[in-house]
Amino acid sequence: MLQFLARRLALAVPTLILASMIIFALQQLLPGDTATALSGEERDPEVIAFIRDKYHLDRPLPVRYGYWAAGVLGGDLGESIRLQKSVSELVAEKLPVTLELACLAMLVALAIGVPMGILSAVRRGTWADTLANGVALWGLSIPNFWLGILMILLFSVQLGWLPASGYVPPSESLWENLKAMAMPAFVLGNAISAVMMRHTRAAMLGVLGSDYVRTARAKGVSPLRLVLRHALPNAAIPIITLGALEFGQLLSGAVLTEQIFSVPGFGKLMVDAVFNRDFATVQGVVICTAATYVGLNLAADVLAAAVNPKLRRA
Amino acid sequence: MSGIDRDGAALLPSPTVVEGRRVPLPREPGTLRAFWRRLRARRSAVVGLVIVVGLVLMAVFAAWIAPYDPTETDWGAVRAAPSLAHPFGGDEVGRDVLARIVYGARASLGAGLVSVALAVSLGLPLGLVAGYAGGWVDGAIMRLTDALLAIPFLILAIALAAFLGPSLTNAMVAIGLSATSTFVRLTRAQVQALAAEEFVEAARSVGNPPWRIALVHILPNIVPAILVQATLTIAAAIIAEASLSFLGLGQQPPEPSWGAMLNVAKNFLDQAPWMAIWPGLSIFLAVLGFNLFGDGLRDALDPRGRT
Amino acid sequence: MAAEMGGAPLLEVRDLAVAFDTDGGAVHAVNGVSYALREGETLGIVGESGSGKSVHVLAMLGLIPRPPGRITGGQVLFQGRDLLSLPEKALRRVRGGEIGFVFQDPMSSLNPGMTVAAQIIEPLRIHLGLDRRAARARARELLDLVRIPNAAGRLDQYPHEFSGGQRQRVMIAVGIACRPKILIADEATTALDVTVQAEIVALVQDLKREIGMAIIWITHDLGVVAGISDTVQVMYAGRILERGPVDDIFADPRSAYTLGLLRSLPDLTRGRAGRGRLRQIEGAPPDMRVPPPGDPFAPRNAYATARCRSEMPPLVQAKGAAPGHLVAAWYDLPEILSDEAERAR
Amino acid sequence: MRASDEPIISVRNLSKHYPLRSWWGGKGSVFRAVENVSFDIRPGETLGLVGESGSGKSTIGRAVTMLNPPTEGSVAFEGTNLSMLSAKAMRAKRARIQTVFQDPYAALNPRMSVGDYVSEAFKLHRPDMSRAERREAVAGLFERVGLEPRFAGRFPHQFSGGQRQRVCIARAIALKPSFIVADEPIAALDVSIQAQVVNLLQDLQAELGLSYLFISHDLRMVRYLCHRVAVLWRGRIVELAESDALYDDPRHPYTRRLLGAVPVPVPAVERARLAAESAAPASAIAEGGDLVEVAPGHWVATPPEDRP
Repeated sequence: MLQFLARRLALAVPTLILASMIIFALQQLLPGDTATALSGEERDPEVIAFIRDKYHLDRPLPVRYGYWAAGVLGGDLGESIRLQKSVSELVAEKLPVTLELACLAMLVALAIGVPMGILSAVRRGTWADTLANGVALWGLSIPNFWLGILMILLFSVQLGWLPASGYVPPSESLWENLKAMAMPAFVLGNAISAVMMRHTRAAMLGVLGSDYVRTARAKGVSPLRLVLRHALPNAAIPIITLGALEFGQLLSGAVLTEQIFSVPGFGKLMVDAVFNRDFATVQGVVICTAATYVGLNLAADVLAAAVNPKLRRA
Repeated sequence: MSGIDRDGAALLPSPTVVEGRRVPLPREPGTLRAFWRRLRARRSAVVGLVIVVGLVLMAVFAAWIAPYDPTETDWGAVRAAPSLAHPFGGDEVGRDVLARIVYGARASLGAGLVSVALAVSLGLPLGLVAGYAGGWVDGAIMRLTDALLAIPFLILAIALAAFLGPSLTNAMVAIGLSATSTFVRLTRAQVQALAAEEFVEAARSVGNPPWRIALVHILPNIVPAILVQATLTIAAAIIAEASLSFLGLGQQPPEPSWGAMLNVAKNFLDQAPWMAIWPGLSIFLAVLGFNLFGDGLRDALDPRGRT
Repeated sequence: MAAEMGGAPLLEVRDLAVAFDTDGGAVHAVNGVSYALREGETLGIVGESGSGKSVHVLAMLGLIPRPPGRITGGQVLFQGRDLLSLPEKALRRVRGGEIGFVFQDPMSSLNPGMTVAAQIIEPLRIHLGLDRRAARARARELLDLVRIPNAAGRLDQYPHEFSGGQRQRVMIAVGIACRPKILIADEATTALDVTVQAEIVALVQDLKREIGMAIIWITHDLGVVAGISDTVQVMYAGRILERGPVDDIFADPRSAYTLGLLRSLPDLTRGRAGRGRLRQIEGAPPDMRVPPPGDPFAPRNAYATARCRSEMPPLVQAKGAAPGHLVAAWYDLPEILSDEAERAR
Repeated sequence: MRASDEPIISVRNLSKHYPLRSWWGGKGSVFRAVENVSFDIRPGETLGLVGESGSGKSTIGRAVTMLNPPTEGSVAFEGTNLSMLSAKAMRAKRARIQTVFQDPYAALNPRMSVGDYVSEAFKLHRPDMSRAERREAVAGLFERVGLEPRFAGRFPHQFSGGQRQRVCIARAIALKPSFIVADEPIAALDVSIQAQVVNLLQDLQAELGLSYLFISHDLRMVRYLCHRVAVLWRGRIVELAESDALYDDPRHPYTRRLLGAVPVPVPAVERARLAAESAAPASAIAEGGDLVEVAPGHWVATPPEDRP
């Protein structure tokens, strides 16, 4: 188990380093003089000089990356010229909001996707299976920003039950917070739930068709116990590892969802930064997203290892 | 693997088995006609194919189908409700929504096809090399795709669009690059699975050089999986293009794009909801079509897969 | 079919038929199989893949996936009750309680996520209603019984910590946990090495003596069947072609298929000098989507008559053979063979 | 020594080790799949290689043909040391050394017609042949292995297991090789088909003067088919002899146990054999020891202290 985790960790480090290189290299895509481009709307020569100095633009690329990476490791993600704030501060401010949204959405996805997947696998070929597959197809095909708009149309404009936008920190009022997060979390969780349903269904079908499930049936095990005790724990491993890959989808989707519902999170920060040509912030957000994604995947690996007796004992 | 009788093993344990080894089944990978028959037998796949073909025709013949020029403004039709003259209504500056939907298909399908073509043409060779060569080449390619995968799809696309500047072309490039790692990984996994198969070893045993094994023995066997993944990725790419356009990072006004139409529409939800309904429905249909077709394709190409 | 050799049969299969629906049409895996099993009898069922030997026993206990599997006819009477019309709940009480199973592949037949103890305890709690403690104690005894050294220390281990042969011993412990009336061993030694196979077969023989259960031993290996069976039944293409007391089947086979199988086996004790070609059976087993109209073996049978190709012969007492030696053949094999011998002379 | 006694293939001190990865992915200890194996095969001879799963018998087959080259040791084929050949020269050599694999379901490319599959051998090694010549040659080969030539355009899934193995054999003999490794060629086949394939292999040997390395766990078939037999146990040869000598007078305890475990299809004999068999796991056999010639041509692994 420890060995397994050590190996996973050893793989995560070069991944993050390479990802940071890619993100850093994005700067090179900017047309014209990098410092001028980085300054965004500002044309103040002083600012441009500051940027040139800050990013060591007079030095060769690998050296620049070195300075930048050292800064990132020390928690310095650069300065938002536009907002006159350090990017780390901005991220620290917005990250919790996005994480809350992502966690709630994942809960929604699990709560819908996993039971539906189990049901459709156990009742394969019946109307329940057809229905679950239909729901999953709908979830996969509906763009979540459109779903968000439709929900606002229904629940805010028509019915007036839920706020169309805004965010209330849970410290202020947990109830208002949840009310504000309900629609975004559902919209975001909807697409993931479809994927979770498909993964669950496939994993369960695989396990239900296995020899050891046949052995259990030959022992006279009841259908409920068969599913809960024999099939699900073994299906859990692929569900967890494949589900973890959906964190990326979750973080991608958060950008859109936050935009629609004006949730002041990571995604909103990034999109605003893009329009303000606030490139340091864009880079900072992307690298934090990558780190979050890798971290979440690592956590899922731990969970999967804990479920797997072959690894638990090793 | 000692003389295992396949009776029990083949007929029983899972749905896959019935197609298993012993019972001769019409798995005819060699004949297109058989594939077409299996595809047609799946109603949802046919529905998907009809939607896809319909949309492609609409995009190609947009000029003949659209009742108006998609960028022509008409002050009398500003946020006009659907009527005979404007069946889908008018938008915020009085352009015909139907015309924009018809022309918008070009941006959506174009982005879907071009970005996936880019992703496949980059990912397939890289995956083949990684899977077949192994060693440090494989390691390097895999770490690179890991790194790309660590940056979520849309986030990477947004970042690329930000640094490249917003345009439909850049959005396509961004989506294509973000989708590349999927194809590298899929190809590599398929190649590795096949390389362990006895027929690849048999190919070596008769004296096939490596390039011939990769191209003649492995490639044709992974084409189906790539095709299926490509179809499903087109669906995802259409959503991605719409997302970027929705955020203002894709197709630039006044050129029509479904995502951009939704972006504007969300400001007029209470006054002109139809502005939001039609483009959203179009995206939904296009994505649904490719998803249905892709699922059907998978089932028809590999009967051992899902039912 | 009437019970053979006196005594009410423990299990009676009547005209069982099973089909699988596939894209290419229905595969008729079992086509009217009838036989009886006495208490304490060991029945060896021999056949190759597609013969229906495994499918039919799985089908009678509701263990084939449905769909695509389908029981298309017949009855299976176990102690007077028809298993095929029993509600699922009642059938569950039979499975693992009164009828135990051992499957082919010990690598995949045990749940990788449960300890060995948990898997042995399960049938004890379900069928015998033992409490956790008693069940655990019994599980330990069972591991001893199947000769796993240091049983107490291995109870809480997972299957991947056991070797293939040991796993099959665990499977057997599960199969006999509730002292079943019948133990069905479905290719139980096929995946094992020959030396391990010998141990497992000997173990089952010992357990049979101890528990007194009937055994249905399904295999493609005529050698294994020769040693452990009281009765041998040869299946082909979903039908029984021949059935009878073990010594009689081997000494006086009446089906051309049985004869062909026996003849095609080289002799382990015979030297290489003067050996000719192996006497092979020509052709290949039929496509079960379109089984041949008559005797399914007829297309491969040099002795087949026109009637064999058009009409399935019934399974009846073979002329001049031991009582209970049944064969499904329109031709008379001893007569053909003696003619052959005459001509050769 | 007569020319025909010159071995066609000569394997010396062949070992195959696999590195076991330690937890951080670096090199750790090695798994010794095959250790110090030597044998010769003469022209027209069949050497049987028997052993249980994990004994390393398939590893040897793949090492001898350089499909998975040995870690140590040499393989001399028709006087050439194969381990010294370049990849290109080895590919050319493959015209002379062929393999028939275990699973005819997996050994055929599912998307290549069986005719193309067989004809590939000519494409690779006989660039001088025209398409028509190749087609004709394939038809001849099909006929030779008992398949109808008109089946050449069909795909593997349209054939039964036995027919597929015939296709594999047709390809193996296409280039008139002198040596064929048959790696469990009948293990995946139905009982009623096995004899067909063994007979075919035997006919081809007589006709083409082939040498075989016949890898199998079917001890009955090995005695029937093989001139000499090597018994493999835990990666080493423990006994090697003329097949009659080995079966009638096995010397190594493992060989005895192996032969004693084979069920006999004669009820009275088999019952007696079973009665003597113990249900408990068998006791350990001492490992190691070099091969010692205990009778002419009969080699047995003997630990130094047991040697006479």
